[in-house]
Parts: sequence; structure tokens; C-alpha cells
Amino acid sequence: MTIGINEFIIASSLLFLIGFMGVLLRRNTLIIYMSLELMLNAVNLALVAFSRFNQAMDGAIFVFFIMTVAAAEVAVGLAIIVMLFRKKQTVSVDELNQLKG
Amino acid sequence: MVFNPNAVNSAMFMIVVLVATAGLFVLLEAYFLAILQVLVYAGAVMVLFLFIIMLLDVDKGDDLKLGRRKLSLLARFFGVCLVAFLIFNSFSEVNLPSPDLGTVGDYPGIESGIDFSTSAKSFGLILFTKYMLPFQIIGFLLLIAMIGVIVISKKQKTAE
Amino acid sequence: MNDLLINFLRETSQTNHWFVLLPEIALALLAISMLGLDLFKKSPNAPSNPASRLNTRISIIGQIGIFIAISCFGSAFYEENRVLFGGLLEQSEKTQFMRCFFVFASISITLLSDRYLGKFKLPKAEYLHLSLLVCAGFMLLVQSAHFILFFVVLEMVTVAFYVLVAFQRTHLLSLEAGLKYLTLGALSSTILLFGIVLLYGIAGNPEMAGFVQDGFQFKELQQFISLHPENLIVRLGALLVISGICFKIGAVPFQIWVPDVYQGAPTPTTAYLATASKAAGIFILIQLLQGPFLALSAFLIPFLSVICAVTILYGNIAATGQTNIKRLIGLSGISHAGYLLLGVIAAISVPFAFDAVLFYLTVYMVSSILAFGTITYLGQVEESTIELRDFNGLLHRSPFLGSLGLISLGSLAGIPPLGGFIGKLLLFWVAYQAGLFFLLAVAIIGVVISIYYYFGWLRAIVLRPEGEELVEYPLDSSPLLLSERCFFISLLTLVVILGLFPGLLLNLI
Amino acid sequence: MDILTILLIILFTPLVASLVIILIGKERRKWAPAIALLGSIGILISTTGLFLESQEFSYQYSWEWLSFGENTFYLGFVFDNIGATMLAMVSIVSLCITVFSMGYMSDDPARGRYFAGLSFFMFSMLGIILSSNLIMIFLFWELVGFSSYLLIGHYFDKNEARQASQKAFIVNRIGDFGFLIGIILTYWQFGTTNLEAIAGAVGVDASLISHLIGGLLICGFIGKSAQFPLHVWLPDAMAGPTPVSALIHAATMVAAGIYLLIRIDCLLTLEVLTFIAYLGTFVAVYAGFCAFAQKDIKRILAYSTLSQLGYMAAILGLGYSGIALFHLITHAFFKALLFLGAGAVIHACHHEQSIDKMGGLFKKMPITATSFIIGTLALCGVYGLSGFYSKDAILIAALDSNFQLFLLLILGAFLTAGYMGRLIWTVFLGKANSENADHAHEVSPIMSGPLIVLTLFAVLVGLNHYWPFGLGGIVSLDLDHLHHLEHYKSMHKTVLIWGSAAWIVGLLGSLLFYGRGSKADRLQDKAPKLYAFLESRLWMDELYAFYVNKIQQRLADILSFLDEVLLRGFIIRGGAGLVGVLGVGLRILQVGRLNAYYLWFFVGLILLWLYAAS
Amino acid sequence: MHSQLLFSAIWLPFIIGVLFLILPQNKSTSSYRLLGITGGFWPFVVAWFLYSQYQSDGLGGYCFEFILPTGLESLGIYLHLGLNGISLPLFILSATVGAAAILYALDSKDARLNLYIGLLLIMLSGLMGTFASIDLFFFYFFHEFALIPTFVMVLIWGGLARRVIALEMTIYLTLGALLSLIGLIALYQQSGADSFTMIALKEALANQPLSETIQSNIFALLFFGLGILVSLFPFHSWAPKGYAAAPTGAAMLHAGVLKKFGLYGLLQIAIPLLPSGASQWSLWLCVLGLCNILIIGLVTLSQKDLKQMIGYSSVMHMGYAFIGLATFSILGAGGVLLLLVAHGLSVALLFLLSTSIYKRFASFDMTAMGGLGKIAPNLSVFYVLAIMASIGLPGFANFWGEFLIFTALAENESMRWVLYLAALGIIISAVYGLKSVGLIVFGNPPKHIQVFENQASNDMNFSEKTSALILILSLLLVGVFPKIFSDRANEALEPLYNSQTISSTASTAVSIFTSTSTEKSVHSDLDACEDSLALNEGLYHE
Repeated sequence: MTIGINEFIIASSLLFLIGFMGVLLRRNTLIIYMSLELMLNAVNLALVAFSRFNQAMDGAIFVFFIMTVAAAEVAVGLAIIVMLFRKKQTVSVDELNQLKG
Repeated sequence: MVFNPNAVNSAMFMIVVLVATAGLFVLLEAYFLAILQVLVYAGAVMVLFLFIIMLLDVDKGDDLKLGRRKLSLLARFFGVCLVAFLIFNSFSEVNLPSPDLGTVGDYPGIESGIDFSTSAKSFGLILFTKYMLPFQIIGFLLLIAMIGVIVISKKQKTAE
Repeated sequence: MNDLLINFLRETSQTNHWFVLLPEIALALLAISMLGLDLFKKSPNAPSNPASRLNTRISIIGQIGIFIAISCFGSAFYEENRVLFGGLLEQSEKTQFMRCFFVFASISITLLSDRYLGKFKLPKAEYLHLSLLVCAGFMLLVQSAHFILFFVVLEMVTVAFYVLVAFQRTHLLSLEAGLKYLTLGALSSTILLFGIVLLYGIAGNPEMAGFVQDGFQFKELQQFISLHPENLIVRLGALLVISGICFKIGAVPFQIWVPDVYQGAPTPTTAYLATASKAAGIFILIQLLQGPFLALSAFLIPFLSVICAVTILYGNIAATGQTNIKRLIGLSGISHAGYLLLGVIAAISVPFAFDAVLFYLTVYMVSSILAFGTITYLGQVEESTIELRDFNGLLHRSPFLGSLGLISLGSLAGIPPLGGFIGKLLLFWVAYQAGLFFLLAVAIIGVVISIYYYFGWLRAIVLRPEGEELVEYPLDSSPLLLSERCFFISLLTLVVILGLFPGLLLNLI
Repeated sequence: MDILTILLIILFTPLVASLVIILIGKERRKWAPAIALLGSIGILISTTGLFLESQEFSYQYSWEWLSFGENTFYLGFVFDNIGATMLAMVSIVSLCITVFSMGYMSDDPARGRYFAGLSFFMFSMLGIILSSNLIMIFLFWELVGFSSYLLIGHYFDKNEARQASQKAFIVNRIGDFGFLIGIILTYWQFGTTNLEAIAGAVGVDASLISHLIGGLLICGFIGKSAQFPLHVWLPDAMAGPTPVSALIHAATMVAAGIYLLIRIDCLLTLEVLTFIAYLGTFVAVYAGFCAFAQKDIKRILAYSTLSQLGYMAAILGLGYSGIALFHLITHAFFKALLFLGAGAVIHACHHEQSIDKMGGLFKKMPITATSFIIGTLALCGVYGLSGFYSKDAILIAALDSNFQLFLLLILGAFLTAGYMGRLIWTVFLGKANSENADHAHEVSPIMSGPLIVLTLFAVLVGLNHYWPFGLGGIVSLDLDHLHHLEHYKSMHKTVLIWGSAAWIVGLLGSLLFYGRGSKADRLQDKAPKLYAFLESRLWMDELYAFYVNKIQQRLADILSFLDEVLLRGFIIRGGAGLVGVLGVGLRILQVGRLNAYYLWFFVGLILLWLYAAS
Repeated sequence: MHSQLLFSAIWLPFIIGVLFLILPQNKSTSSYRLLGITGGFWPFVVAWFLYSQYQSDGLGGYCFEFILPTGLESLGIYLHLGLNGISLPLFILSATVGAAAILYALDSKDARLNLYIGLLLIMLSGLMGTFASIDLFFFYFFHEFALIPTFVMVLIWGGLARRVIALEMTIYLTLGALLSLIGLIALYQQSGADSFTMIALKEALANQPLSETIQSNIFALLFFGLGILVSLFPFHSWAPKGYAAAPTGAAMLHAGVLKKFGLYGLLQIAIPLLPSGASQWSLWLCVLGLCNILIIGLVTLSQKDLKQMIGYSSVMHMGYAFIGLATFSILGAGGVLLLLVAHGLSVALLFLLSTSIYKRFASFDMTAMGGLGKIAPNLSVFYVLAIMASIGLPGFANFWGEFLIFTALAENESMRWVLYLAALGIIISAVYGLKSVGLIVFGNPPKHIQVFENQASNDMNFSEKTSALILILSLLLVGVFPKIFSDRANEALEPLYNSQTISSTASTAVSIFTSTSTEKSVHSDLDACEDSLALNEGLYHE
């Protein structure tokens, strides 16, 4: 069997889904955050595959940007999580329900 | 990674996934991106994650709480399965036309503009020509992230 | 070969007319100068002096300069029908208008933030820096015609917003709001991204008929999609992109963050989110629907209609029982997003609907800023927990603030002769023209329900507290500055004038 | 002066008087009686002037009052024989009553209001008389109702006045309901409401009239003339000042009903006329019985009025509108006389109205008593007095056309004499039965004067051939018709015998039965059940009370409740509540936990996917 | 010049009203008074002056046209003012009621009087604008403009339950306004006139009538939208409560004038422009109108609260107007117009008096009243007259309105059942009207009410009297000489209601004069009769 674009995309989608499940199921903000990164990664995979199969550079360039963006997001996100931890001594989302109703 | 109750283990698995993805990049002949992936993601970002996990000492918590929320978990699991099924279904139905892999040029061909290439050089060329503007913006994005991190995690000052 | 390369570079860079981006660049420079100013402070570590308004002043003056520059000499920064930055940017009269819009919003936010930051002793320079960059980002966002630029700018804005939302970092609610916005925002970005990638992948696929070289470029995408409106991947991609934008404007089912984040975020940030962010989202949505997704409209209209109807109903119904003011504004904002979606859908078939939406956005922006101004100046120590009852008898305690509140809420509720009325009128009108009768009915129900909470709020402002409610809340100790008064009075006048002479604005759009 | 001007003067003199009284202010209210008197005199003078001016009594004038599209409504005057007769009667009677009122109301603090009302009443009444078309009649018809409402409610602090005035107005409105619809249908049927034009049209094609229109139009008559079943207001209306009763019950308001019938005679089909005849006869008898069980002097007279109106209706139903008018005129005078006499008695007895508490007044107030007795005799139809002529004619006509009706009407005549005899014997003979009656003395000349004048009229007005200015043309016409009937002579004899027997038997019988100046009612003692039955008046009032309080009010309350609960409470509040509950439900969705929020996204995405895939 | 005057009747009260809001509160000097009177009476003066100058030869039957662009020209919207025979009476009505309300308010010694008067004046200016607008957009706009002060006044000065009631009122009125707005937009859109002026719409629709379905749909929107504003039967519940809660001036102006917006809209716009749509809804018009008359009439009967009773009675009387409109005849329309004017005046008068009565008894509960005749004779007289006017006593304007409507109903054989039911209303209204008079005026004053010996101090003061007189005299004027409005209205209604479509759809059965051939002979004879009569008319017989 040849590995075509479809296989890559399915792999990417599954990765995306696993990431989503992580976001959905986990209570630890850090792991949720990691799951988000995983989803971005899945997108990257898809992009690279498309770029390769479509013979177009733009996808690969986009990956470059996405990585940077992800890094920046992680930085800000972690900063917020750390501050929250300082305040509440927990990183569980269960405890983060002051804003509701 | 998703089901491991230990945060550190999760992070470790995450690194494995990222490196594996980098491997896939290599398979797709995107060597530059693969290296970036390993360096930036697996290296810097995940180290940051691990660092924070260690710092906050939150690796112990079994936050899945499978026992208590079995039912809702089950429901969600089925939901995920449903989506997975949908994905397979739709993609297998559509069957993206799978083109043959074309050749990969070494560097930008001068005659035909920017040809497809995965070399670092072509990245540089395109980034500094066509994608100059986003590139600059990315710079500002990083600046923002930096300022943000500083603002948020600066030590609390005592009010006068 | 070097020469050839240089030639090539020159050619590809030929379209990089940086001059048209001068306003954005100026804003960015202004933002950096904000940071620079801090360097000259005697003790950079000392908490910024609340009385010091140097940053604010410079920022405002700079922005006003830019505003004047765009609005009066806009043609200098405006090259229509030209390929800019290799197809990354596209300008139109509408985007010019939106640039003014964003600068205007930013000026207002700056003013609001000055008081807020002073009150909570938060660093001004950084806040202003971020908000200026956000403004520049928005301006670029509406002009972008390429998904890469679009995404990067969007992320820049979003990341800045993460920081702005969590800006009051000593405060738990702000942080929590920040985290919520962060994770949900990142999730939505990912979804959006996935949609973009799918579109890119299918559009560039050499096996597809009429495949395009650059699947990110709006125009090329449009060509491709018009050939394949039935393709599942195309549809999926478009849906995912739209849902990512729906998150930004707070449409159901991606509205869930709105009340929480609005409540927890610092008030100026909330105002920014409610006005500029929503405006940008709506604008992008229209551009996408009129551009790349035009061929999909038969497929998207039912979807958007359902979203629109549910959004209107959700926002209004959820707001009825709400007593927390900022949440209330958030929920009512959801319903406004719903009304705007009405215009967005109409815009697919009725050209004038675009103008109507922009008019509505402008009026909504001005009225919202007035409302947020009222909240900021209300003088509660804890703004996240301002309740409806805190407004009791505001008109008697402070006629100025009271009338601010009255006019702004009246406009939001769509009471003539205020601008909001004309806005709604135009929206309904275009919706009728587009034949969206069902949505029109839903919108009417929504407006009627909205009377409940707007009326409750107005009532609180007008009525003198009685009996047990006779708790006088102290007003902000520091009185309103003259400049602030002038600013708000001019906004008030604007709201009224837009109601009486809506043509003034409509001619500009 | 031309006729129109005089007619306008006649019509507006009382209105002006009324307005002047209202406008002169509280301080000068003592001038009110004088102004009203001036008004009345003015009417009389101008009426006389009018009669001198125009001998032929045929005059029409119309104004276009209002016009939409092709529909134009006219208001206008008609001055013909019938109107002239009525005008003469009204102007005389009202002058007498006004004069009498000056005495009667001399100690009433609110006489300004009283006289203004009186003048206004005259204005309305004159308006009816002079109207040439149904719309204008209806206008003034309602105004008559309104002014009677004001006058009946004169003693507004008394509960019975409140009830009575309300009842009078509302019952009249019920009649007007039919009347109004009748007028409107008439308009569409004939394209005009001008009576003359209608009469012309009917003359051309008799098929234009219908039972429906006729039946609806006579509703107005039934209400205003207090015919069964809308008669309930009349006895209650005695709550007003006595001169008002005289004005309303004798001369004007109730007469307006008969007058209307005379006017619209041409519109009534045979069946409707027969119905009127039977109705009138029934009322004549019914009211006669009722009068036996009344103790209030004014209420007895009121029932007597009812009864006499029944006579008029009966004869009209039999087709003799002229005789109805004749009886109307004679009745107006002697009934006014009786009411004013009763008023004098009441005034003398310090507003004591129960006949049981009077007695022996003949000696104390001879003028009043004499005139009252003459009036009674006229009412009973004693030969030579005015009542005789008209009643005689009625009975002859009845005998000629319908024997059953004749018998009943004769019965009515017996009854009339009976209860009137009871009244006279109890009030004037014997000894005073109460302190008030004991202290009674003759009334002042200003009150006895009108009595005397009216007595004269009561005696003489029956001689219709001698009416001045050629009045009563239609009366003579009908009487002549009667005289030329086949068996006129024999019928006349029969009627004469029966009529005389009626009043003699009635008066003597009642004298024997009740005795002189008795303290208690004999009938009540001897046959309490019968008395109670008569007093119940066929339970009509109870029926009305039951309807008003139990049915109408209950229905209103129930509807009000439903309105409040179902519409406001259930739908409106329910809707609001539903929204509120939904709002709370949506707030619950906003749990604040991030995982739940992710779930939103998740569900949203699944839905999207499903939509895209479908 | 005249059109400038017309415009000034709108802006002058507005400016003075704003002045009242801006000027220092809690002061009441004679200059304030003068200012208020100027603002209140200027429209009154202008209205009557324009009445005297009215000549219906303007474009499209409109006089005193005034056009001012406001920046919405691209949408075909201009501030286009003008009066025709239909709007003129209502224009005068609002000026009259406004003058009375403001005069009454000026002397009311209310707390925050300046605010109150300011709001009233603003409301007045909106009212004047509503009826002077030819442009449908501004017609609607001014209506909303006048509504806002109503809400505010209910909120501030409303009775005990003001919160709920003001809310309910607001919601209902907003709903109605929105529905009718959509209807107007639809009308504009479908007509293709590219202009919001009634004149252009009329022309466009005359040239190119809409299809029946569209007409029916648009009419339904307008009917229910405007119906809610006029308190059509199932949507009436805001009105009585709202009026009960509203302060006098607001209740007078709203119940008296502003509410007429809806009927005016149906009369001037909806029915003439959408004749076949209207005829499809005519049964509903009749049935709901009858519900208003009969059901609400009976509900009125069981009211204890004076103001609520007046409120319900006003709801009831609106039923006449609806069934009058359902006749689609010029006669019915004229009747409705007269009824609108009459009802506006009488209900305003009643609200005014009810407040005066309240001042005497400190309660609106009628069962706790009594003996007003002793306490304040003048007030009693006014009250009795006002009630009589509202129950349609001839001599007052209401009579003509009801009479014409009834007459119009009977024109059509198939509509007569409506007449029979509707006319029951005159009994019902008499019952509740007299009941209230009986409870209030008759009897003796309750013990706790302090009655001064000197009646003058109990009775109405000057401004109370004057404002009541203005209203009652106007009622009498129209009642005695309905021609002052009817002729002009007739001219304006003729082209609207005499068009072929209306007459063909509305009258299936025509009166005997024109239909059946068998009665031809009668017809001619009758004509002869009438001719001879006409000869008689106007001739003096010496």
C-alpha cells in the first residue's frame, strides 16, 4: 500500500482528535495546554503533507509561522497558569469556577 | 499521553509524539521543518512545560477521576468515537485525490519564480519577500508574548 | 546569479508598498514608544503613578493624529485594486472605514483604561503598548486577503488579548478569565487553522480540476470553490473557518466564553473585546462570505441562519435573569452578534447590507463604550462584581453618569431617536430585502425579550432607590476630568446625531 | 320674523336659559328660577307667536349636517300639525311646572342645578318635537334621557336617587339600542331618515317597510314610554323632585315615546301595530293592578301613567294615532295636575310620601285637594272632563276593532278608578295619620296658581274642536273617522255606560273597601298574599336585579378574572416566566468549568460535521 | 411660511422641553410657567391657524408640505411634513390634548415638576410630528419618539406596581412597533416606490397593485403591529394597567393621542394601500373589534379602580374603530376618524378628571368614594359630562363617531350581525359609566375625607378648570358641528376609499338603491320624492 495524502490526513485528523480528547477529558490545565499543542501539531502535519503533495511552498511556510505562534501562546499561557497557581495552589480546572452563572 | 495520570509522563509522551511527527516530516522531505520541530517543540516548548510541571509540583494529581465520572467519560468517549468514525467516513468517501509526489527542487529556480522546494534557503527567500509582512508581525507577536509574560508574572509590587 | 536573485527579490518585493501600512506602522511605533517612555522613568520598578498620564496623553495624541491622518488623508494609505504584498493585502473603502473605526475604538479604550489602570495601580505603558498593537492588528486583519497573514495577525491580536484579559494579574477573576480565554481561544484557533488547512489542501490538490497555486489566497480560493461548491472537504473547511470566527464574535455554540471573560477581564479590555474584536470578526465574516465562500452561500446560509437565530435567542434569554452587569453586557453582546449575523447573511444577497452592518457596528461600538464608561466611572472597587442594583438611582446621584447610561442603553436597546434604533432599522430592512422572514421574526422576539433586561437596567438608573435598596454607593472619589467629560459628551452627541441624521455616517461608509 | 327664526328661538330659549344659569356662578344662583321662568315664558310667547304667524302648520327645513362620500345626513325642523299640538301642550305644561317649581324648590340649596336641568330638559323635549328626521329625533331622544337622569338624580346623596337615575338611563339605553339600529336600517332602506320622505316612499311602495325595522324602532318607544318590559324605571324615577315627575311622567318624556310612534306610524307594519296594541293593553291592566299595592303617592301616580300610556299605545296599535295624540294631550294636563297636586301635598307634609301617613288633608288644603280630585275625575273619565273625551274615543275604537282589547281596557278603567279612589279617600278624607300631615297647610299661591291653571285645562282640553289656532288636526281627523263608523251610536252608548260604570264603581268601591283616611291598607290586611303578589309586580324588578347583580355582574367579574388570569397572568406572565425560566436554565449551563465549555465546542463541532456531511 | 409654522409646532415644544430638562430643577417661577405655556399652546395655536388656512389643493391632497433631507435620501427618506384632511383633525387633537395636559401639569405641584413638563413637551412634539408626517419612516419615528417619554414617566411617577407595568407596557409597545415597522418596510420594499412618502407609495401601488398574498401578509403585519399599539383584544392587557400607573399627563397624551397612531396608520395607510389584503382580514377586524367591545366592555364593568376603568373603557372604544375600519367604506372611515378625535378628547378629559378626583379622595378605589357632588360640584359636573361624552351622548363628538360607524356597518347586508352585536356596546358603556358616576358623584362623602366648608377650596382651581374646559368645549364643538372636520376628511378620504378595488371587495351586497332591478321603479319614485324634498330644503316657507 502506498502512503498517499489520505493516510497523512487521517493520521493528522486522529492526532487532532486525540488532542481534542485530551482537552476534553483532562483536568490539569497544563496537560490541557499540551493537548492544544498536540492539536496544533496535527495541523502542522496536515500542512506539511498538503504542501508536499500539492507542490506548493506556502503550506510549509505556514508551518513555520504556526510554530512560532504556538511558542508565543505557550509562553503567555504558562505565565498565566503560573500566576494562577500562585494564587490558588492548584492547576485543576475544577477549581477554576469563580466566574459562572 | 492523554490518559496518563502523571503529568510528567504525559509530557514525556508528548515529546515522543512530537519527535515522531518530525519523523513524518522527514518522510515528507521537509527536513528543515523537521529540525525546527525537534528544536522548537520537542526541545524548547516541552522543556518549558516540564519545567513548569516540576516547578508547580502538580505531577501527582490523578485528575482523570475515572471512577467518579465514568458515565460522562464513557459518553464523551463514544462522542469521540463518533467523530472518529465521521472523519473516516467522510475522508474515505471523498477519497482525496492522491497526487503523485513531485520532485523537490534544491533552491528557488530563477526562471520559474519560487518553485516547490524544502530547502532552508528557499524558506528564507520566501519569508523575506512574499511573506515579509507576516514575518514582521510574528516579530511583534513575540514581542507581545514577551511583554505579556513579563507583565503577568512580574513580581507583585507592594502598593504604596 | 546574484544579480538575477536580486532582480527576483526586487520583483517579488515590488508589491510590498509599506507606505500604505503607514498608519499601522505608526501605531506600532507609538506602541514601542510607550515602552520606551518607561525607560526614562526615574525608578522603573516603582508602581506607576496613577496621576501620571504622560503615557496616556502621548498615546491619545498619537492616535488622534493617526485617526486624522486616515480619515482626512486616507487616500494616501489606500490603493484599491492593487496587488499589495503579493496578494496578502487588499484594500477597499470598507477597510478604510474599518481602520478609522478601530483607531476610534482604540482611542476610547485608551481613555477608559487610563482611569481603570490608575484605579488598580496597574502598569500603563504595557497596557497601552498592547492595546495599540492590537489596534494595528485589527487594522491589518480587516485588510488581509490571505489566510497566512490573516492567521498570524489574528494570533497576534489574540495573544495580546490573552495578556490584556489577564492583565489585572493580582486578581483571581482576571486570571481565570485569562485562562479561559486562552484555552478556548487556542482551541478555536486550532479549529480555524484546521479549516484553513483543509481548504488549502483541497484547493491546491493538483488532481482537482482548476486547482490553484496558493490555496491561502482569498481570490484564488474563491475561484477554486466556485468550481467545487459540493466538495465535502471544501464545505468542512469553510465550516471550520466560520466556526473559528464565530468564536471571536461570540456566536452560539461558541459563545460560552463570553460572559465569563467579559466579567473577569479589566473593563477596558472587555470594552475592546466587545467592540473592536466583534467588529473585526463580523467584518472578516462578511468578507469571507462575499469572497472565497461566495459559491458556498446556498450551503452556508441555512447554517448561518440557524446560528443567527439561536444566538439572538440565547443571548437575550440568558440575559434576562442576569444581574451582574458585565455578564449582562456580555450576554447582550451575544444577542447583538446575532443581529449582526442577520446583516451578514443579508449581505450575501443585498449589497447595502454591508453598509447596514457597518453602521450598526459603529453605533454599537459608540454605545458600548458609553456603557463601559459608565461602569468604569461608577466607582465600584470591584468592577467584576458590579450588580444591577449598584446602578440604583444613578441618575440622581450623578446626572452626568446617569444620562450616559440612559443614552447608551437606550441606543443599545434600539430606542429612537438614538443611533441604535437606526442601526436595527437598517438591519431589519436589509433582512427583509434579503427575504429572511423567519430570522426577522426571531430578531423581533429577541428585541422584545431584550427589553426585559435593558429596561431593568434603565429602571435602576432612573428610579430613586426605595426602602431597603436605599444603599448609597459612593461614586468614584476622583471627579471626571474635563477631557473625559468632553469625550463622553461628544460620544453622546454622536449617538444622538447618528439617530437623527444617519446619513452622515452612511455616506462615509 | 320667519318661521325658522321662531323655531330656532323656541328651541334655543331653554338651552340659553340653562347655560345662563350655569354660567352666572354660585353667588347669583338665586336668580336661577327667574331665568328658567323667563325661558318658559319665552317659549310660550314664541310658540304663540309662531301659531299666529303660521296657520297652516306645514313647514320643513333641513341642514346638511355631515357628509361622507355619497352619504349625507341632514338635521332639520318640521313644524306640522302633530308637532304644533305637542308644542302647545309642552309649552303650557312646562310653564306651569316651572312656576310650581319656584315654590316647591324654594328651600332647596341646589335649585340652580335643578332649574338648569329643567330648562335643558325642555330644550331636549322641544328638539324631539321639532325634529324632521329620525337622526335628530334620536339626538334629542338621548338628551332627554340624559336630562331626566340629571333630574331624577337631583337628590344625589340619596341612595335611591342614585339607583333610580341610573336605572332610568340604562333602561332607556336598552330601548335606544333597538331604536338606533332601527334608524340605521331605515336609513339604508330609504336612503334618508326624513320622515316625510319616508312616508312618501312608503306611500309609493308599501313593501318597503318590514317587521324588523318597525320592531326595532318601537324599542325606542318601549324604553322611553316605559312599556313592558322596560317599564321598571318609571316608578323608581319618582325619587326625583315631584315637579320633575310631573314633567317627565306627565307631559314630556314618556309622551315622547307615543309621539315617536305617531311620527313613525307609516313605518310600522300591521303585525307590529297589533303587537303594540296588545302590549299597551297589557300594560294598561298590569299597571292598574300594580298601583293597588303601592303606598307612595307618587308611585301610584306613576303606575297610573303607565296604565294610561298603555291606553295610548293600544289605540295607536289599533291604527288611530290621532286619538293616541288626543289622549296624550289630555293626559298630559290632568296627569301634570295630579303630580303637581301630589307635589303640593308632599311639600305640605314635609316630604312625606306614603299615603298611609296622610289623611284629612282636604280641610287643610282645599285648593290643592279640589284640583287634585278634579284631576282624578278627569283621569277616571268622568263625563265632561277632558279624560272622558279621549278615553271614550279609545274605548269606542277598541270596541270597533277588537273586542278582547276592549274588555281589557274597560277592566283597566275600573282599576284606574279603583286605585285613584283609594288614593283620594286615603289622602284627603279622614284624619291626619301623622304629625307631618297634621301640620300641613295650604301651599303658597305660587304653587297653587299652576294647579288652578292646570285644573282649567284638565277640564277643558277635552273639547278638541275648540282648540285654538286650528291645533289638533290629526285628532279631529281620527275622531271624525270614528264618528263616521257604522255603529258609532250604539258603540258610543255601550262605552258610555261601561265607562261611567267603571269610574262610579271604582270610586265607590274603593271608598267602601278602604274607608276614609285609613291608616293601614285594607287589602294588605285582608288578603296579604294578593297584596304581596300585586306588590311584586310580576317580579320584574327582582328579575332585573337578578340579571344585573347575578348574571351581568358575575359575567363581568368572570371575564375580568379571565382577562387578568388567562391573558395577563397566563399568557403574558407565563411568557415572561418561560423566558425567565429559560434564562435561569441558560445560566445553569454557564457552569464556569472549563471542561464543560470544551464540551460545548465539542458538541458544536459534531453538529457542524454532521451538517457538512449531510 | 405655513409649512415653517407646521414644522415649528414640532421643534418648539421639543426645544422648550429640552430646556426644561436642562434648566435647574426644583424651581418653579412664573417664567418657567410662561415657558411651559408657550410650549404647550404653540402647537394649539398653530394647529388652528393652519386649520383656517387649509386648502386641499396641495400635491396628493396634502397641504403645508415641508421637506427637509436628513441624510437618508438614498433610502428615499425625507423629513416630509404636511397635512391632509385625515391628519388635520388628529393634528388638532394632539395639539388640544397637549395644551390641556401641559396646562394641567403646570399647576400640579408635583415633585420634579420641571422634569415632568419637559418630558410632556417632548412627547407633545413627537405627537405633532407623528400626525404631520407624510413620510412613513418619520411617521413611525415620531411615534417612537413620543413613546419614550411615556415609559420614563411611567417609571418615575407610576403607581405602586410601576416596575412590572412599565415593563409590560414597554414590551407590548415595542413588539407592536416592531411588527408595524416591518410591515412598513415591507410595504416600501414591495411597492417599489423607492420612497417612503405616502404620496409616492400611493402612486406606485395604484399603478401596480401587489398580489393578494403579499397584500395579505403585509396587512397582517400592520394589523397586528398597529393593533397591539391600539390595544386590540388579546393584546390589550398593557393598556389599562399602564394607564392606571401612568401619571396624568402621560396617560392623557398616550391614551388620548399617541394610541391613535395605530388606527391612523390603518386608516391612512394600511387599508387604502392594501385593499385586498385588508378584505382578507376583515373578519378578524370585526371579530377582534367585537371582542374589544363586548368582552372588554364587560370587564370594564367589574373594575373598582377608577383609572383602570377608564383605561379599559378606552380599550373598549377602540373596538368600534376596528369594526369601523372593517367596513372599508368612506362612511366607516369617516366615522373612525371622528371617533378617534372624540375618543382622544374624552379619554384625556377622563384621565385629567380622575386625577382631580384622586386629589379629593386620595384613592382611586371607586367603592371608597362618594359624594363628590357635595365636595366639588364643578368637578362633578365635568365628570358627568365626560362620562356622558365617552358613552356617546349626542352633542358630544363621540356620538357621531359611533353613529357613523354603526351606519357604515349596516350598509352591507352581510355585516349587519356585527352591527347588532357592536351596538350592545352602547348599553354596556352606559352601565359602567353610570355606575362610576353613581359611585363617585352620588352619595355622601366618606367620613375620612375632609370637606371644607368653603366649597371653593374643594373644587377645581383655575388651571384644572381651564384645561378641562378646553377639552370639553372641543368635544362639544365637534359634537355639534362635525362638519368642521368631516368635510375636509371627506375630501381626503374620497380618493382613498372610493377606488374600484375597495368598493368591489368590500360591498358584496349593496343597498337597494343600486342593486336589485325589481325595485327600480321604487328607486325612481324615491328619487322623485327626494328631489321634491331637496327643493323644499333651504326654501323658506313664510
